[in-house]
Amino acid sequence: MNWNSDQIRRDVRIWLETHWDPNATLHEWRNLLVDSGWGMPSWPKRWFGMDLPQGMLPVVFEEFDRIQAVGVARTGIRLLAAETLLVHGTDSQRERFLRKILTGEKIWCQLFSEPGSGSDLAGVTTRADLKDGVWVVNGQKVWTTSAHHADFGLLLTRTDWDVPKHQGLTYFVVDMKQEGVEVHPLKQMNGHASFNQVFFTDAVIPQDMRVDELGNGWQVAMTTLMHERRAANVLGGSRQTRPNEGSIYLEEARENAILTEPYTWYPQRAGRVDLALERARSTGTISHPVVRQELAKLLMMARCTEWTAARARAAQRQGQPQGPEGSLGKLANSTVARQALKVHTMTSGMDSMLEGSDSPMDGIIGEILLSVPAISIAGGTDEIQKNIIAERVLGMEKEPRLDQGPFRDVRKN
Amino acid sequence: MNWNSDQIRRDVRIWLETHWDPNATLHEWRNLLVDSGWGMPSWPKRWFGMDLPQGMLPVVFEEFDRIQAVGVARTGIRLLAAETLLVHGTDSQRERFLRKILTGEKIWCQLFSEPGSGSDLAGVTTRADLKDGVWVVNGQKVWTTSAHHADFGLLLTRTDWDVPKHQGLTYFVVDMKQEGVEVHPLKQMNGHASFNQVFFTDAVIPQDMRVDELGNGWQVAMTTLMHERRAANVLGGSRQTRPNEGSIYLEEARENAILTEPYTWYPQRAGRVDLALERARSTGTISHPVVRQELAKLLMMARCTEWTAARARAAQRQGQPQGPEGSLGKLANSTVARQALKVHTMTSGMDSMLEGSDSPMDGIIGEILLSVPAISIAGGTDEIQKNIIAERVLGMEKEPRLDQGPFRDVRKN
Amino acid sequence: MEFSFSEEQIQIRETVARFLAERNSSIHIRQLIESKTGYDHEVWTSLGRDLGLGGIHVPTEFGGAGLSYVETCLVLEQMGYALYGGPFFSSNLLSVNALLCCGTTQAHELIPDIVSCNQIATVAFTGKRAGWARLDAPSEVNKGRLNGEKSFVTDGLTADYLLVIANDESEAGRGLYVVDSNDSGVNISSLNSLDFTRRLAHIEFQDVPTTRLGDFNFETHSEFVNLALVGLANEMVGGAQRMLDSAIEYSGARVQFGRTIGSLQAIKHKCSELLMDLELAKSAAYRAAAAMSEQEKDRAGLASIAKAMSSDVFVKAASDCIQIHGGIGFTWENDTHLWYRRAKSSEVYLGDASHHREQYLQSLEP
Amino acid sequence: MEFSFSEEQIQIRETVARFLAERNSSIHIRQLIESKTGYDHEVWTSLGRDLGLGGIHVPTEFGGAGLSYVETCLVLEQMGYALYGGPFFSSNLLSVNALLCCGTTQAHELIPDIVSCNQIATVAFTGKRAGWARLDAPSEVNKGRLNGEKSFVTDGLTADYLLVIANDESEAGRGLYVVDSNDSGVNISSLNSLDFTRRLAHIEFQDVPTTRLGDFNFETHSEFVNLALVGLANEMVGGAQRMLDSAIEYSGARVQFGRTIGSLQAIKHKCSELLMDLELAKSAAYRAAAAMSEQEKDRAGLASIAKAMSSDVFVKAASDCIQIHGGIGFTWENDTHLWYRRAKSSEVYLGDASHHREQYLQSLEP
Repeated sequence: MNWNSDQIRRDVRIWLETHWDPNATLHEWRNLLVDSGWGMPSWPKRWFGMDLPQGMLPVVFEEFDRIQAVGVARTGIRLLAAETLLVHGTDSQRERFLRKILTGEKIWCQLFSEPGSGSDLAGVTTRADLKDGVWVVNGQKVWTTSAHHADFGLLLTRTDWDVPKHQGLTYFVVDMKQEGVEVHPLKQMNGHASFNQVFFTDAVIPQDMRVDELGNGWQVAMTTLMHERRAANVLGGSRQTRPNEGSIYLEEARENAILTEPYTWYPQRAGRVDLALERARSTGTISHPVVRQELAKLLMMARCTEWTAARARAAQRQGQPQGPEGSLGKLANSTVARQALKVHTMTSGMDSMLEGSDSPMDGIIGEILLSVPAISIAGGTDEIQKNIIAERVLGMEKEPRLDQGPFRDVRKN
Repeated sequence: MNWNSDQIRRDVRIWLETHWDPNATLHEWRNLLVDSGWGMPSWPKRWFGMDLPQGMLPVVFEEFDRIQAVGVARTGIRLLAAETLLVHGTDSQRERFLRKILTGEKIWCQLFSEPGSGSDLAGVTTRADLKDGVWVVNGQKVWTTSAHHADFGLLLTRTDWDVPKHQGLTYFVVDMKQEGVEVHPLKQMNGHASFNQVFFTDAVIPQDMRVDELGNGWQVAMTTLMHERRAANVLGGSRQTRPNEGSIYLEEARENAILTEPYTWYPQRAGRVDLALERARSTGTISHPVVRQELAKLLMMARCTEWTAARARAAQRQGQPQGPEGSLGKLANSTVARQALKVHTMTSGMDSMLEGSDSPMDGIIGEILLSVPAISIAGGTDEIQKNIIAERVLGMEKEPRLDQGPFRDVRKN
Repeated sequence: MEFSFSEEQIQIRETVARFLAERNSSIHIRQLIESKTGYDHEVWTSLGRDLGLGGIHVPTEFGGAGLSYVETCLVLEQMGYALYGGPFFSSNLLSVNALLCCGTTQAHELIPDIVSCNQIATVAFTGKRAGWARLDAPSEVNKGRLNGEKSFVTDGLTADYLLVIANDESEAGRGLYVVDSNDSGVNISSLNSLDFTRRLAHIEFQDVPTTRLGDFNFETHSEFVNLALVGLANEMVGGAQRMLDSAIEYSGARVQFGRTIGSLQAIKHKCSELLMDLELAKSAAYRAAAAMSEQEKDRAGLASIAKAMSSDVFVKAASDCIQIHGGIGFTWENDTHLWYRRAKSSEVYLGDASHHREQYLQSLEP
Repeated sequence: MEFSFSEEQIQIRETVARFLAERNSSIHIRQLIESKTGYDHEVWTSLGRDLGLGGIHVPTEFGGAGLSYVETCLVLEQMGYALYGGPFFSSNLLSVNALLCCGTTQAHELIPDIVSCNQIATVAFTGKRAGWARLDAPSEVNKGRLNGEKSFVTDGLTADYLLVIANDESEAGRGLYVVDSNDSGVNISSLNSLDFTRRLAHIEFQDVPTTRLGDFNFETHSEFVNLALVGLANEMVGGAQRMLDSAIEYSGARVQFGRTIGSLQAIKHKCSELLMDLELAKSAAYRAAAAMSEQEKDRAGLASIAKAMSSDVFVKAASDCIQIHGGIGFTWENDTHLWYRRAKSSEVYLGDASHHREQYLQSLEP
């Protein structure tokens, strides 16, 4: 069928004008929204959506922003969970989880990485064994965000050790509020504790919480990660600051605060290019030609990186699928951040011997020095990105694989 | 037995005083020298030597230098040939070749590398087949220095295709002055033609010109290369300029001229660090802080590289064997040369758009720009050096090999 | 601005690419290197006439195609890819830009013959040695007579006439002057250029009769230089792309130790890093092209970004390409050095990366 | 000079290495980080007394071991390797150097107590913020009273007394002054230092009674700074070596995709390049140590080489070590960041690499 954006704009506007109330409770409003289908218009009608094509979403969001209407809950990884269940879940799983994901009543976390399998995600060794009709889980996950808040987790486990590693994995929804699940904070070198380690000791999962077929875990995980990449490229949405008239905004702010707290240092991790020129001016180091060179390199790289991202987005708008080019951007961001680290060190001079309150800009500089090293590791190391670029973008020959055959026999940590 | 350096100094001095004649012909003198054993004192008595330990050689050379006496012929790869034959040759081969190597009457070349086997030397495919009692050679060699002057060549061939690649090689001495051997110059991007391509078409080698056993070619080649590395680290010897009284010096100069000609651009290949500071001064670019930074980086790196080499030599003097550390020095030289290229480009500005007579310093600058790219390739690429350092110095795990099993079945170009 | 090219633009690019692949192969380039003029007149004229590129960004009133500088830069990118060496850069780009910039009344007489490739012009604006940027390149006009010298003049030997930026000692000040190359007072000597495909000349003027075409004040001059920088930058990213393609192709074919060298991480990561640098430089070159055609306020800074990024990436790409080829990459027979020579030459032409990094920072000063 | 160490020197190095491996393990370091003083008094005193390092390069007449600065630097290299954080650097190195440099008549009273680790001294010579090199750090003496401030004073909080480089407004000029840390006019505030193992203080002096120990003119000051730079450089290459060792060890144990990550060229080549940089920096550090002990004419330049090379390599080594460890390398529990903090801090202490590159070039001027 053919979509008419004006029609859609009219419809959503009318609906909002009749229903939006900044003083409703978040719970009331979001349930209303979810039932209306305007919360997730691109989703199927049957599951709180309107079957709208992605291309029409901007129209809807514009209308929401116009009157500052609050949308469905988006923070954390809840939407990755929802999208994954939409593709791979059973109807009863969708019945049970989707609404409360969108209303924000339930918090989710992702349990993929393990101490022993970082770059090599398919090497997970957390095991799930079927005993007396339930799945019993043992093992350890790491780099989990908000696990201590989470009600449910997306869990990747190994259920078969006698097949090649990608084939022996199964994907579950696990109830985080149970005895067998222990959550410990994981502190980083910059002093923040944005992640958790999660220990499973005979944790229990009912059979109907298995997502997709036995041994299909890798495919399901790929769906989750694809949406994660996509989300990383979009962002925005509920980012803009809102006026504070209306109790619902306070509720929403509280909700966001909890789940965005772990990310406060991410801008520092990216090098804070935005501060570089001003720092050079305020420290007077802008008069040093050598500092000027490094600063110019940084600013040029940063602008070129933005333009390159814009080119990629434009290409997608023209219908080209978002492919491994994402790795190029990630690699560029690492390079920019490292150069920013260099420049901030130069402009701060001996002040970069300090951190916390004594460090310039109320500690921001110190936090940059201690956070940038993460950018070339988190979400796939630079080395992994370079492999992806070489093999998938440039089409260079793959490395010989040494991890084939039954997983049981593959060399491990 | 115990050696007395004063005794040796006396002996060689007496012998030189009685025999040295700057107006003898090079041929007369060198034959005298060879018979005396003072030409190659560390060689066995039976083969023109005196069985002196390496440690005593400086004493002898000092005496030669003192009265400016000409030594045995050292240019080119002749001595590698001699050392190889001393270890692996037959007596009749030594009889036939050693003397005329030392007297300089015969010129030698090394025929190892091939278009298809550069880094992977053991992958040579030039074949030698035994037909009617002689070895018939077909194939192509490359990067051969002085092949067009050479009387004989050290030839690495494949004689067995059904064993692993290192085991199917055999080493020969080949007569270069025969029909089946065609020599073409190989021109480099800097305009010089310092090397040759050598084509073998049914070239013939008598059986008694095989060096060491059938299938032992790799070990023999290693001996040659070991001496090549050692020579590269020593050099000097016949390098110093001599006064021109005495006809023998002219003869020697002519001899050297022929074989050192291909190497005139090697200093430019190394980046001519010696010119950098003076160029910055004469062009006035030394007043640019950015040029000063790059220049300082260069000079620092260069000095540190020298000191590091000195540390390695000192370690050897203390009895530690010269090992793969050579690769560190080679890698450092590449880094220095690349930085020198950068600095010379900066200091020359738009003048680096020129070469030949219009290029600064009578073309030296242009030749640097066009020669430096060779330093990270010739004699083993930087990538190969890094592998050697990682695996042999740092003891990191070797890469999985994909070239095992019968050479016939190994993937090739 | 939209960060993508239109159907039409992509078509122009592909037409030029196909044309040059066929008519400017490396075999052909090597023949031209040995030739007297150094370029193929037919190829140039059919680029200019048949493909209609002779005045691609020239207003139709002067016989041009009336397209923007974006299309021009797309064409230059392909010329860089193919290492095209004809007078397009000197005549159809630099000369046209100079004439359009100074807005001479004689545009109608001069531009059409350039557009139609009936005449070759070039601009003599760079002085001797490093200090290229000197506006005071010592060329002075007095009572219609030109004295002085210019250097690094592209195609100076093949041009029918010269457009000289010189200073009139009278209050007229700096202007653009036209000079007949064949005048007895014009002494043109060829320079031994590193880049075989872009010949340079040193030119001395002794009391040469000349006509002033128009003023060429500081603003005009920087606009002219910025156009040149951005054109050059796009040409350079094209050259860098060729080097990357060549490295990938060779590393996929070259087998050592029983595997293609392209399957080794050392080579893979070198190529991945190069692709990243190249994409960044391309973005800068495209962005600057748009800025020039839109006359954006900060175009000078964007031109410097484009030149700095492309200078670094082209040299890196050419050097890496040699390295990845190994020994063969250092030989004369291998084509890589032809691009390496262009890369090293373009790196410093009109200022190297460090110069333009400084320029860029100055452009940010309030 | 001979580019190798004697049996005795190698033995000293190994003794210190063994001692620190045992007494300064990272578990111990982490305990000290939480402690009040930040160092283990026993470890320090037995370094100074039992191992006799308290005055390793101090003339025997002052109770020292009378060895050269080369041995001192070998010790510092091992302290860097082990990330030793006691007062050795401030007291047994900087303070001893300051006292020896200015050749005070009170050397006999002061030095022996430092050598025997009965007293902790430190030198307050750096000013606030970037401009560390300022000889005019604003500390002035007038009629035996000190006013002003110093910053980035190592171990400023634990020192028993301070050696302050200050200027006497009378013609006496710049000199070395001794100040009692406990004087009411001395206001010492702890700085929140990035490097947990080297605590820094900011110190303000208000009308503090002080004694002038001796002159500290330009030559004296640069000799003192050069000694500090060279000591620091040797400490830094030690730290870099530890980072390389740690990276190699981890990459040999860590298995991904069925192979150790150390078998991947990406990791191998990173480590090979690091080893090369490290060997070059070590050569510079050793060479400079010899130059200082031999009072060679160009030692200032050599000190700058040592600091520039070691600054770059230590930061690179620590960063690469984090990268090679992957996610775990960014955690608090992993020890790498302890060295990374030292690396970043030492990188800029007494001038960063670019500063010393400029210094070196100036030292070459005729």
